[in-house]
Amino acid sequence: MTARIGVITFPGTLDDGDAARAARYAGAEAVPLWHADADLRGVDGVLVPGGFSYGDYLRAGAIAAQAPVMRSVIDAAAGGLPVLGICNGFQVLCEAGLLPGALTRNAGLKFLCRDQRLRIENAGTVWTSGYADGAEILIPMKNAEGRFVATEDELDRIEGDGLVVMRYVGDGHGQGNPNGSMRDIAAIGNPAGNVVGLMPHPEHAIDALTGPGTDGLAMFTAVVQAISGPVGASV
Amino acid sequence: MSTAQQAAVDTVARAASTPDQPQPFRELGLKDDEYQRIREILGRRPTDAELAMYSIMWSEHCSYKSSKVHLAYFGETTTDEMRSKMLAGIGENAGVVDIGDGWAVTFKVESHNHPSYVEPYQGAATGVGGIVRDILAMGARPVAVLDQLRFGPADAADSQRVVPGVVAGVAGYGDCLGLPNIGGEVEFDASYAGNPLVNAGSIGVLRSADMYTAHASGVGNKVILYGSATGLDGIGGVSVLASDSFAGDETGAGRKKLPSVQVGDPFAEKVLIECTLEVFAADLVVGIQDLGGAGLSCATSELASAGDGGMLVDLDQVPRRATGMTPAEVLSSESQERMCAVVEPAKVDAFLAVCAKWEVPAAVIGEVTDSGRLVITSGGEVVVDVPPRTVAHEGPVYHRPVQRPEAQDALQANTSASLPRPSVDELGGLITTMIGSPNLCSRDWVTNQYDRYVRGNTVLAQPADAGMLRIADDSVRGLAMATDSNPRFTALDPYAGAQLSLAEAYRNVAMTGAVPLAVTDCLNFGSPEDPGVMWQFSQAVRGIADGCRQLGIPVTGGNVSFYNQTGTTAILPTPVLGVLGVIDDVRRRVPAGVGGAGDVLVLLGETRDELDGSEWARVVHDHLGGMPPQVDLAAERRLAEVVAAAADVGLLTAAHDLSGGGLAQALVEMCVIGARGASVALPAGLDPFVALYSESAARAVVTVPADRIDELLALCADREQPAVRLGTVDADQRHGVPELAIEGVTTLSVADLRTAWQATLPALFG
Amino acid sequence: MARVAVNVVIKPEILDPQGKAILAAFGRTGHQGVTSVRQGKHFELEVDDSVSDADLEEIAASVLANPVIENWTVHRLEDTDDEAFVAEASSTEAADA
Amino acid sequence: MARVAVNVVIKPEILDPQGKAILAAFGRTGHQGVTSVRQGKHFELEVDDSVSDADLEEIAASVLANPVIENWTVHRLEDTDDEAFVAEASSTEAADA
Ligand SMILES: Nc1ncnc2c1ncn2[C@@H]1O[C@H](COP(=O)(O)OP(=O)(O)O)[C@@H](O)[C@H]1O
Ligand SMILES: [Mg+2]
Repeated sequence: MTARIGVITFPGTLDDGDAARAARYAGAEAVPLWHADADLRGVDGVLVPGGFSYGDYLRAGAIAAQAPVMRSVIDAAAGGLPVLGICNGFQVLCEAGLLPGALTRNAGLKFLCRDQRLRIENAGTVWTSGYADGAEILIPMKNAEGRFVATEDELDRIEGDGLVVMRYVGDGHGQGNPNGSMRDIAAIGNPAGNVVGLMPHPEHAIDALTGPGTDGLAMFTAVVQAISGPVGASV
Repeated sequence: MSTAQQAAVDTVARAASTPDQPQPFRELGLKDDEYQRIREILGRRPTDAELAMYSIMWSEHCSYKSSKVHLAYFGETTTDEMRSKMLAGIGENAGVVDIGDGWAVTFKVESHNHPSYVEPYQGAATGVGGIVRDILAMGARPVAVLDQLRFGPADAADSQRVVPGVVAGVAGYGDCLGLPNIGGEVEFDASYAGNPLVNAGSIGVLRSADMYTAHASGVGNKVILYGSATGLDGIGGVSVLASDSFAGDETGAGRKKLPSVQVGDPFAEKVLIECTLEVFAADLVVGIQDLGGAGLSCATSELASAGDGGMLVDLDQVPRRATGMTPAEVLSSESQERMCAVVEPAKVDAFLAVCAKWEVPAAVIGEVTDSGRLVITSGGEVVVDVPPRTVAHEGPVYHRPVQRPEAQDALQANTSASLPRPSVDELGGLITTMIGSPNLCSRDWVTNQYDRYVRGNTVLAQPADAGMLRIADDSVRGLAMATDSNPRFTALDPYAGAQLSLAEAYRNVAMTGAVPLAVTDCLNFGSPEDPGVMWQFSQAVRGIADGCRQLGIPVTGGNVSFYNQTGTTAILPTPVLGVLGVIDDVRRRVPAGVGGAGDVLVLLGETRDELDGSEWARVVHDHLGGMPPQVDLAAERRLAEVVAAAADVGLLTAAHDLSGGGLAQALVEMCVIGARGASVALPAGLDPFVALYSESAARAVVTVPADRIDELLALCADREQPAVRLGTVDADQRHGVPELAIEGVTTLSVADLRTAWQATLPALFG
Repeated sequence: MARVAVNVVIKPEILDPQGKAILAAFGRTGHQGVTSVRQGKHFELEVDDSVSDADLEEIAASVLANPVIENWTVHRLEDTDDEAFVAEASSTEAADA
Repeated sequence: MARVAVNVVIKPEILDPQGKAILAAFGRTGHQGVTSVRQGKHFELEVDDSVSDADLEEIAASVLANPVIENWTVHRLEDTDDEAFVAEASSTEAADA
């Protein structure tokens, strides 16, 4: 069975084509989902892609979080559907209450596009099971509001529950924590491990022709394997 | 609307019956004879609305009245062979070229200089928005943006306001639109202090059969205005019509101070793009025009005059976000993110349904007629009744005086020969100083604010000689584009300087392995009323046109920006040249960073003692004088062909052209980008300083795997391409770190070079 | 019809880089007397009479602010309220600048 | 020491894309009674007693607002002012949400 991965488009979504391409590279069928339509079309997993939904004018992801399709995603996520929010998608998942914390203006106050080194902190989620704990990967990041914040108590709880999925690492020019994210957090998940949000863009690191490498592809193959069973995926 | 306002609307009937009513045409920028011509065309005085339309459309910006007679030379020098790949050329919203396999590319660069000084963020943002709509109006999906920025001295106080604002504006709009930024320029020079240049470019891709043009054909077809609502923004000068005696009420007087700044809404433009591409795909459109500088005045008159010649428009149908707007204001509003489409009646509902899906406001505002007149009503009365061609295409044409400035001889005589040159011992320090200077340092403080990955087709972007895109997911065909201008060389000799700018963009495209195909330009100059500026302009146009003919690539479009001056001091003449290239297989692209360990570095081209107008003269001596480097377009062509041929057979692991800062700059950049060291010996028989800092054109450094060096040298010999071995990319690190070692001159650590190169702009701008 | 102002500010324990940058700018431009700056958002709504105070609170909490990181106040403006400002510059001098 | 609020809003004749997008969102989420939204900036400053009203006006015009496209108001806050806002959520219920 070919895995069917839904890719949501809100007005202002930008990386939906890229997310769909990554799903295809991983052997899945990419199924377009429209913000105004609550029907998830029976997909096996959902990608909430990057971009500037509704211009991010109020707060990044805030208006999109109220869309009909998100009502369905919230319900399905509770039932275990794999959901990955990338960049703006991460912001949408936080605004929708699927993930704790919030994403705020970068400490440098600028949009920042660069290739970013990350460490896998939790390879136990459905989206990161293709990596080893502690593995380092290089994928692009590009955002203006990527600074993960939460209250100290909340952060302690997030850490205690093992919800930190990736952290920013590296030192020297252009590496390390890019935006003042608290505790260097780049990605978090829910306790069940089916919902993950991350600021950098694994879908832009699936082909060395158009990205800094192929380190991001494993996120998509992992979920395809989880859906199709261990031998199901064929690229 | 109050009765007082209604009474104030100036109708055609009223104009006919009040022929002697004084009109503020001078305040609107029209000359006495231009106003007389309008009266002759109409056989009466114009209404307020007509006066507004003519004054905007006959402005320098819209009518090209000072440049037209010179730009005609582009047409005269374009041969049929050059034209063979051109699907649309000068006169359309943007040029379109056929790139094979049924694909076409449209590309253009435009200026948004003056608004960006007043409000840097919004000026730059709306500049990006405007050029992207031009590309969209050709039927293309916009796929990339580029930006060419010129500012006053980097350390000037006002640069703290202008530079971060402009860069954030380009970023804010382009990033939110989801278009990768794949290239551009940043330059600092005192001449731009009160008049920064913000040029923005965009590229679009389409199937060649799907091209659209701006024309209103098919009597009875509907005219639909869609996108953002129309407001009072950007109507600057026209508000004079609403003032004092002319509109006769107090609200009018209050509006005199309307700022001519617009706020961009990139989200609205993003949905406008998707909506427009969807109506194209469903074949719902006959003709289309974006709304840019002159708003509805431009869109209606251009659509009508390029079609069946007549159009009827009802301004009451125009969606608005301000109350009490006069017809003149509605017609001249520069509200952003709007488009105008001509649609067959049977397809109107389908068109509006697509707009509704994207939540884009849309309204049928009129229809195509065969009356030969553009008739516009408001409140049921006719406020405009004109032959549309007289508005859109038959504006005034000036033959402005052209005079080589008297100071030109003295400028050229003041060569760099008398400037003290560094000793060999000083060259190591000079390299570090030069790479950290504002005009040679890394641009990543700027380019890191731009998304270069979105859409997933970016094959090359900063730092690269040219940006490169795969044209579609399922294709390996690609396009490349670079833009360049050398204002200093252009000041020394406008004809040669413009050609050197063209040659640099051409060379940059060629370095990536792409084949240069077509050209666009954005000509930024001072006041056309200054005969010296007009001389620079006419020389530059001739240089570009003659140069394009020699290179065999046509100019497909462009933009002219005059009046770039502070007080009476003009900017350096700044012709920005954009060259588009194609590559059959993007997997054979050539990057700029040095290739693998052990690869051989080769210098291609001839180095002469050419330092007038160079970066060295600027950085070390703050000097500008003499003659620019020799132009040799045959040599440029040969170099491009050699690189393309070598890339084609996979010989090259890197290529980087030599331009500002010469060989020294190129070697540093190649090592830093490639994160490797190199051991180099400067060519024998050349003074080391000249070898490192001359800016002779038609040169490049390439790297080749050691086992294929003979192949490359043979290829060069075949084509009589001068080539000399410079050295090798280091396999072992001498002192445990990568180093750039220049024999007999200096050894510098690549990490230190990187720091010196990258620290400058962050230190200045945070 | 009523006019309503909603001010939203980031919670005090969370870093406000914009406020920090402005404070630094004040330092550079010689405005020494400013000792703290926080930047938030200011909304001006027009609502019809069907909208109750409870509705406004709900609108602020569910749309205009993110309760995870922000605090807010809701404030109905009198027509004559001198804090009302939408249309007027604070001084003519400024409006002409 | 005094606390000062500065509200900056885009001039009424100039497009406010943010307000536009929020108003549209209200329409979709069933908040029908809202008829207009403008989004601006809200600054809260602490200034020492050397800072006069004229200084505040100058600060607002030169740093906090761009007079070309924005209007603003400056407003000194009493310590007990019930518009004070930084530290307190408007209601505990909301703060917990
Ligand atoms: N304003 C800009 N916007 C986007 N890219 C830019 C800008 N300025 C410079 N770049 C990019 O930075 C790199 C270095 O620029 P530059 O040194 O001017 O290149 P070159 O000398 O080859 O013309 C190139 O990839 C160029 O396209
Ligand atoms: Mg180059």
